[in-house]
Amino acid sequence: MIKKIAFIIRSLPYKTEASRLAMTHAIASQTVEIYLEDGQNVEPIVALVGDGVMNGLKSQSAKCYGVSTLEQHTKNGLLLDLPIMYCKEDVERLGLTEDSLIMDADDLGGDMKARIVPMSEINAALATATHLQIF
Amino acid sequence: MIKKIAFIIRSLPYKTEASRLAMTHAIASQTVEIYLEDGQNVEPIVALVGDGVMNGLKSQSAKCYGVSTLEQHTKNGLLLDLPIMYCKEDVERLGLTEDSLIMDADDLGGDMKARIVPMSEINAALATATHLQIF
Amino acid sequence: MKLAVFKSDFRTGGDMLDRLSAEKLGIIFVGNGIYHAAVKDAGAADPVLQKSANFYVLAEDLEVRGFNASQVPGNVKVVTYDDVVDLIFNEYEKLVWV
Amino acid sequence: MKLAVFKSDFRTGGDMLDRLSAEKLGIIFVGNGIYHAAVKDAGAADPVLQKSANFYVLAEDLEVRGFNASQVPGNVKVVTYDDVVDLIFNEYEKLVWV
Amino acid sequence: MGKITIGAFPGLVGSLSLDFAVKLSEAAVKKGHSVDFWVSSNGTMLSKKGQRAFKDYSVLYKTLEELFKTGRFQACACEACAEARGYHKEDTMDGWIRKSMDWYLASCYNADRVLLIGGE
Amino acid sequence: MGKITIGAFPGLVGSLSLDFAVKLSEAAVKKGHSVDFWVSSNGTMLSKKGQRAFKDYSVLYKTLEELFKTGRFQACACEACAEARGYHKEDTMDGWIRKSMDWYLASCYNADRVLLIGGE
Repeated sequence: MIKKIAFIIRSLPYKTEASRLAMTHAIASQTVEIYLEDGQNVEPIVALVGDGVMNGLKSQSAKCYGVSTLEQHTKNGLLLDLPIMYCKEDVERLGLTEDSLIMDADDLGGDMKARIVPMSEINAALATATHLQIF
Repeated sequence: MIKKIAFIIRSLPYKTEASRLAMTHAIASQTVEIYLEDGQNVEPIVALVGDGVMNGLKSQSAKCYGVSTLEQHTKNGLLLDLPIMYCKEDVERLGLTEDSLIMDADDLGGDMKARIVPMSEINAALATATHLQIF
Repeated sequence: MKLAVFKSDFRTGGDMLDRLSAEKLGIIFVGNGIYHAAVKDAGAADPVLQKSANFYVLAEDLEVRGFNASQVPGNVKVVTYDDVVDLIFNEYEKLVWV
Repeated sequence: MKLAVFKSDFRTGGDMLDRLSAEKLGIIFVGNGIYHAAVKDAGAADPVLQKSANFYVLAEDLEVRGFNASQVPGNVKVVTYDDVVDLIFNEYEKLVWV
Repeated sequence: MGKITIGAFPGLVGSLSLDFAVKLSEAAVKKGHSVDFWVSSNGTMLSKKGQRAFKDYSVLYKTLEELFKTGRFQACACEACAEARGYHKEDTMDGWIRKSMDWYLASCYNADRVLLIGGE
Repeated sequence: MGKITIGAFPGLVGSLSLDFAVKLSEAAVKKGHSVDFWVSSNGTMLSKKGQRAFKDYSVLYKTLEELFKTGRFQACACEACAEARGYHKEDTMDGWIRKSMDWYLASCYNADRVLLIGGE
């Protein structure tokens, strides 16, 4: 049986570790099988909501601070086939567009695309998850 | 020479340590002389502003959590003659009164009284301080 | 879904609460979230309390902050840690913390 | 007094900023405070930018979050850590962080 | 009786959010439920050995010691998060285990309820 | 040249607020100023010996090591705050001193500028 676990990211990046932790814990689903029985697995859902959409912004440069960026984490998530949704209402409210956000990991050879969807669609996805978590 | 250092408390108590740290660092002025030359001293000014006025509320009971309360810290501050000001506009905005706030440490034998004053008066006091800090 | 939201802060998290939808919604005020139930800012009723939800407030977190059950509006049920455990296992299926 | 306020958060701290008064006021956006300078929420100019103050934003903190100097309004000066040190010692006397 | 997985992420010593997580665990275990307790990020501070009791801090390690004895409480610290902060195996309080993040996800998989305490 | 006292109170490993405090210290020292750096509360995490570098964390201890060498940088951790968290004398990174809070006030007294990084 596969259970969906939702990672809802509402925090801005960097000031706290919240959004980074959401991404790293979601990506840990790649190796969770070692702890589970045959046929069991975890499928993460990642939703960037509210100010959290800022985590997916392109052109983040952490040269000064020497840490990995949330842009890289978003892209890694897509590379590892995590479904990533941005809340459309928030993307628009903050003046962002598809062009300004990480929408795929094409350059790394990834197939998964991120999607910008209305909050109602995110809520519908959350209803299919066994557990929710807000970061 | 005596220098005034202002401790401005804007944080609600307990969720973070911010307001507790303001009080403990202000109270540390009692022993700062060991590091200073003769005639030098620090005089703290404590101002509770915004939601920070909630730190001085009476009847805080930390039995469940087993920690000292911010009520105790406020009273200790008065016992040790720290001048404590509450912002009048915020006290009124949050529906508090002099009766609901720690205004003295009479029961412990303290002489200092807290004062509820307009923000303009707090700003005048801050102007006399050498350094400001917001918690 | 039956969703319980732990509201742990007074000044943030409202935007997230506005975005979530659930057939059965419980809002449990804990930590600094208790000010939603205990305080009227500028005399106005708290907007969170206008939501269509069941409201609870944790007694221990009221008391540590200087409030008690008598100061809480009638539509907010004062609960203990024990009660919260029962709410979690018996009344709601999914839990979030804001 | 000559006061520099380090605004380090986007959604909190505005209330404190409103309460302070100073003859010369500088507002330095650092950390998540940079969103005040980089983003228009719902198309509206940020209320903090309407204050009578000198505005600065830390370049490094813009860049880490995916923004650059060209996206910042004309009345906000983009500064480096080096510049901040000079502001602290040469332009302002008292410093606060919200 | 059910199982709850509680994740305390940016939970901090000195913040009552961490106290909430421990108190809730205590109440759940008393009622016969079992609890998996995961700390990550700065929450790993809770697993540090040798904490001292001061009046300005609640003494959570004593409650944890009692909880471990019940056999219905597991506590696990994120290994990389702990190492990054300089908490090595020998710095870890008795009773705690240290694993990578997939342990937490597996715990969530097997839990009836999950509560992530994430906000700061 | 002046002296600035920087207090990092609830500053945390994993939060760029703490990075800000260290970067600002570095820039000030490079310009010839001197810096007193005080950590209290959870900020004391910065003084923990044996931190390991991971890509998700900036490696502040290396910058601190360089700063100590300049002779214009002092770093002090609140002793009680550290002990409460289980950081004892032997857990403390080389270069750091540990004192009570009055040290910080005295440092403020003698400073031209004070910046307390307090918000979380």
